[in-house]
Amino acid sequence: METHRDDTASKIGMWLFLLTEMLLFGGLFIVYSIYRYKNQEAFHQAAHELDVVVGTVNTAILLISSATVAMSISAIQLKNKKFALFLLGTTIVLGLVFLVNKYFEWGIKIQHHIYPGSEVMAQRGQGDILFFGLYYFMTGLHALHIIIGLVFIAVVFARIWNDKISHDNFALHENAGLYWHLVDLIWIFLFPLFYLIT
Amino acid sequence: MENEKHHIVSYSTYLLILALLLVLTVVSVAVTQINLGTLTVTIALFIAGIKSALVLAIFMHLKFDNKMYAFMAIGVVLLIGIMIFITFLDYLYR
Amino acid sequence: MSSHSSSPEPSYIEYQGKYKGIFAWILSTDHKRIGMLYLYSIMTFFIIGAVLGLLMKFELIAPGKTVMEPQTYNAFFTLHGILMIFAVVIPGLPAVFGNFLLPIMIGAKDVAFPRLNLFSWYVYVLGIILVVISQFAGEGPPDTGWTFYAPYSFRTAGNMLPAVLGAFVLGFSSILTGLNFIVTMHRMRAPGMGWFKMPLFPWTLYGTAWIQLLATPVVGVTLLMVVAERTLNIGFFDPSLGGDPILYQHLFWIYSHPAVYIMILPAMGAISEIIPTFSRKSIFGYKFMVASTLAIAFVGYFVWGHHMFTSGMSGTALYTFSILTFLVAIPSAIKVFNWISTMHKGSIDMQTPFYWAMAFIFVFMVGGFTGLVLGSLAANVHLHNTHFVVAHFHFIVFGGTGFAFFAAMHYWFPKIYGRMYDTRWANTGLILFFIGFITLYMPMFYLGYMGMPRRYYDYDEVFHGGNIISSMGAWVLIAGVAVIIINLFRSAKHGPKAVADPWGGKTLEWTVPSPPPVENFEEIPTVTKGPYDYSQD
Amino acid sequence: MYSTTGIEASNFVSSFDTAFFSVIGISILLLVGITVLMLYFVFKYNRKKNKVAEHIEGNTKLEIIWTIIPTLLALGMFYFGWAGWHPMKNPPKDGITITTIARMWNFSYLYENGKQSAELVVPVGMPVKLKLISVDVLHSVFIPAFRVKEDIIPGREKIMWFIPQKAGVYDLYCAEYCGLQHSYMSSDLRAIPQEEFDKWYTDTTALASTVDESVPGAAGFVIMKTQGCNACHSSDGSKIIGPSYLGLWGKQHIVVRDGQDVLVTVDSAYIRKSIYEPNAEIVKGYQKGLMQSYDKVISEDDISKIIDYLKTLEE
Ligand code: HEA
Ligand code: HEA
Ligand code: HEC
Ligand code: CUA
Ligand SMILES: [Cu+2]
Repeated sequence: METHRDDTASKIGMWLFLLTEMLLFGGLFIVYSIYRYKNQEAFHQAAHELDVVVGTVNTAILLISSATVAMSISAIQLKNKKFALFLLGTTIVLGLVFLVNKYFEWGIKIQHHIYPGSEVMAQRGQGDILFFGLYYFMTGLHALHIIIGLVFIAVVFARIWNDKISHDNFALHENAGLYWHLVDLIWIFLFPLFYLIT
Repeated sequence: MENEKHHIVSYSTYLLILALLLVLTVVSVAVTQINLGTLTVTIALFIAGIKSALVLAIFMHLKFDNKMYAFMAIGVVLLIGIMIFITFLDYLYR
Repeated sequence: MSSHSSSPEPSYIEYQGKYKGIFAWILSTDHKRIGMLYLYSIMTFFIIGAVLGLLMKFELIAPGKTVMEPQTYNAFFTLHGILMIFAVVIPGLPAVFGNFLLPIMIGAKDVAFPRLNLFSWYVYVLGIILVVISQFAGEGPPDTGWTFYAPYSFRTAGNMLPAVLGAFVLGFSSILTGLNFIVTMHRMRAPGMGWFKMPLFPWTLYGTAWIQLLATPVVGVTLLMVVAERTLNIGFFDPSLGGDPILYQHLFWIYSHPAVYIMILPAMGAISEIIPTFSRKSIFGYKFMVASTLAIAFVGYFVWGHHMFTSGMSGTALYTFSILTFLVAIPSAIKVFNWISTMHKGSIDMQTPFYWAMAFIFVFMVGGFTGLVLGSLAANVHLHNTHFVVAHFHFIVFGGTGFAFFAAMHYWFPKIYGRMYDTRWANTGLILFFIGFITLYMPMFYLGYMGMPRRYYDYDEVFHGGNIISSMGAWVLIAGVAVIIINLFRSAKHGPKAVADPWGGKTLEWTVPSPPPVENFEEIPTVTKGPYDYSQD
Repeated sequence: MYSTTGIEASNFVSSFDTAFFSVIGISILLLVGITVLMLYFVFKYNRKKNKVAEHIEGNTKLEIIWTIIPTLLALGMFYFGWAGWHPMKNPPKDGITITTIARMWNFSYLYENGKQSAELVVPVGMPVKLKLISVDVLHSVFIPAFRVKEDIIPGREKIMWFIPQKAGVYDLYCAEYCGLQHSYMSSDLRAIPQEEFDKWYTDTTALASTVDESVPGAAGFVIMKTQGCNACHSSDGSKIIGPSYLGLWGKQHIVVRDGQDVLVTVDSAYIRKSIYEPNAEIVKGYQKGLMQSYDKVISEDDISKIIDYLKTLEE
């Protein structure tokens, strides 16, 4: 069967997929908003325990990485392969740095026995249990998306390297970018909801 | 089936938006460090709203693409909004 | 429209590709073969689910223990519900007839992403495998009912994880199918086929696809939370850890109410194809049919709370949901009226699919009206979680979607297999089926009204009479199903050859040979007329 | 007992009937009307009689009519449902309050004066408020004859109310699926005249007097029956959900305490702990979280009676 390329179709497809992702997190935002409403004080206090500096740094990292992906698409359109590769490489590095930060952030919390099911948690209020439960679940799911996004971008990187993606055939690149921006978008909301509602 | 025309966004636009986003991040951190009571959350979410609008419009090209995409994205945001609203009808009035 | 009655191209059935034997099917990206894969898998699970239903009816025929232990009964209705909902009626019409017919009906050679389409089927199979594992591995089958209500689903020893993950994976498959269909309809309609020249079945698939896309992720993440809660002790919905079990119900029904419209919309679409064809008449009020489809899809998102009227929501939420529930019935009303009006002044050819469509309209109304009863606050308080609800949803899920599935099966059978079935047997099957169906489920309304709770293994003597009648209905129903399935099965191999357009249908699928060639169309047709244009006849 | 004649069993019966029969009535009319119309069309416009179909595309006026009329009907149906339900949400100030404790798989009722009962005894003509408490999972109080139902949510207190209007014995079911014995989770509701109720209510000796103190363990047996222990524990050695009582006393077996296997001997201290803190030590091979604490429900005194009973089951 002859296959013809339909970039618009794959872009619509990607967008539809992003919509489902939005609803996936949308469900979590419902849970978050209800529990925050029911446990305002506890959420307020618990948020103090998260490190705003790490959060802010991670936000900045994601924003920059988002910009570099976006620019890499312009670069490929302008036939500047090297620059595109450089920008994508930067994105990947930044994404990894984000994950490393996350790893340490979680690590410290877990060292302090702040994780679901721990003794320390059991002694604290129910609001705290919910806050940290949501914290781990939502940032964890987000981190999973970062990992998927990184793999996706790595594939694009390789394909640009091999000239499979070029200025007239960059739908995949664009889609990877869209995915990465969505991950960023979600973080834009997670950040204030967990770190800033002090 | 024609494919849409591609708009090439200049690097400087992206950098400008990035700068704006970073500034907004700093602003939201700064604002929430002062205690404004319940207003804090509202402000933080408002700024997050602006940031996400920027990402959607420029980084994700909604501004330049076929309006259908913007329509879908806004529709979904509204849908989630209505869902949260209806769920709150339960919790607010219990 | 171009029409070739005989084509040199091999049909999709005979086509010899790279692979041989079964691999020619399970590795094929042809939307028609994928549709058939779904058909056979779904029929298998339908039969398994139906046998479970039958066994439950044996248990319920008398109070006390009849044939099984309570644990078995609880596991049975759980598996019955999971299979019937997630593996049969949700994929049902979209995955079988949608896959097979959508591209042909809009004049395309395939769906937008054929490989993704095949992948969806594998995801579906994976989901089923997980559900099957949940039955045999570990601590024994899950026993929570298909709703997995918290906090019982955290307490039970039953093997919840694979079952919940299975439901999650099945949802993922459903999302991918929906995504594929939307893109297909946006990008691949034949030249000249504007949105309002698209037949109604694709339209309903469009509405369905949006629900699949936007509602399924919510239940997905909810099920993930259940998994996290069971494995990691996060207290999302466990009251002893501060969680709120009602919130679980909210999230579950945010998906599962729209899901019931995933089941019924394509069913309505199929009926909307059948009635004009056999009435030789354009569908009455095409645009209103389209609008009501979209209205159901949209309003359907906001009525989920009617499953929770007694759970202790706030009064405000209760009557908001009640009023919205009544409003969502209006578009269904419009559809019924339009179907009936289509028959008015038609030239009605009484063939098997048309009989099925009539039966559908009747049972759908019974199911729909009893839905209204349940939507009424005061009535729901008494009837909630009784067999009245069980009767309502069997009438509308089995009666609605199930009848439409069989209607579609009899309508498109000649197209799919290129052969005709035996009409006499088909009609006999329908009559048995209908009688059995009514005898099986009607008494349940009465039982529920009398106060027999659902998911009851055992019951008081007062409910005995109704249950006997109901159980006997199931036997007649089996006879009907058996006649129908055996007839179709035999005819697929031995029936007389069918022509391209045996019913005089006007939509594009009738312009291609039966069974359709691999590429569907030799050349993509250019559409100039509306989908049900009988004005030339 | 279920009856629709004469005086209605509770104050909610008539509002249910209004809501139910208004919807059912309209529905049956429409159902019959539409079905007959369909059959008539099918008959009248059969291909055999009507060779050529008329070309009709639709009719906007008709569409509007059959959008508006059902909308009005539907809003009417909503109204009756709402009107019947509204009072259920607003319990009156007076009347008696009975704490209803639901657990897997029985109900027990605690009266304001401390009286405990396994059946729900209520006075006719007086508003009865049930304070609903669940100690484990979701349950639901369903009294078909009264047309009332309310789910019981662990971790939350809820109130449901009704006025019994006719003396009699009615069924009370659990209507929210709660596991293995869900269908056996029911109790009797006895509505009795006020005077009779007062007598019953003030008589706190009722339980003890029915027990023959001379039979060893009889009191313990009655307590356990009232508390519904038998839903999970058998006395004949078979495993239901919890271990059987048969041969339990004095036995040595392994329990899991803080994730470690420990060998314990079943003595009074152990039994006491099993009842007050069931999840501290889990008998190996059984599920955690099913049995809930009976702290403050069963007194120390009663526990010793239970132990007396268990002693009778030594092998
Ligand atoms: C195909 C699936 C399907 C469909 C289409 C529907 C359609 C409807 N359902 Fe149903 N429902 C289920 C599947 C479905 N349902 C299932 C599976 C459950 C149980 C889940 C569980 O707990 O396990 C359930 C449960 C359920 C409940 C909860 C019961 C309870 O647990 O207490 C309610 C309550 O409001 C309800 C209402 C409705 C209504 C109002 C409609 C309406 O959309 C119906 C609209 C149709 C008509 C009204 C008929 C046609 C109209 C006319 C001929 C015109 C005249 C109309 C008017 C005057 C308005 N349903
Ligand atoms: C599509 C959906 C669907 C279908 C078709 C059915 C079909 C049937 N169901 Fe249903 N049922 C559900 C969906 C469905 N069910 C759901 C969602 C629940 C809720 C679960 C829960 O509470 O969690 C439920 C619950 C449910 C209960 C309630 C359990 C309880 O609450 O206590 C009962 C009890 O009678 C029941 C019975 C039946 C019966 C007898 C059939 C029968 O009608 C089946 C009829 C068909 C046959 C009998 C055919 C058998 C065919 C053969 C043997 C074929 C021969 C084949 C060849 C020759 C190839 N079901
Ligand atoms: C919902 C079911 C349930 C109910 C009701 C219940 N139990 Fe249990 N019981 C269990 C389970 C499960 C275990 C085993 C796990 C454990 O040790 O906690 C258990 C363990 C026990 C043990 C320890 C048994 C042993 O073998 O060591 C005793 C004693 C006991 N229950 C007494 C009671 C009494 C007395 C009551 C009523 C007042 C009661 N139970 C009600 C489920 C229940
Ligand atoms: Cu308690 Cu069902
Ligand atoms: Cu519903």
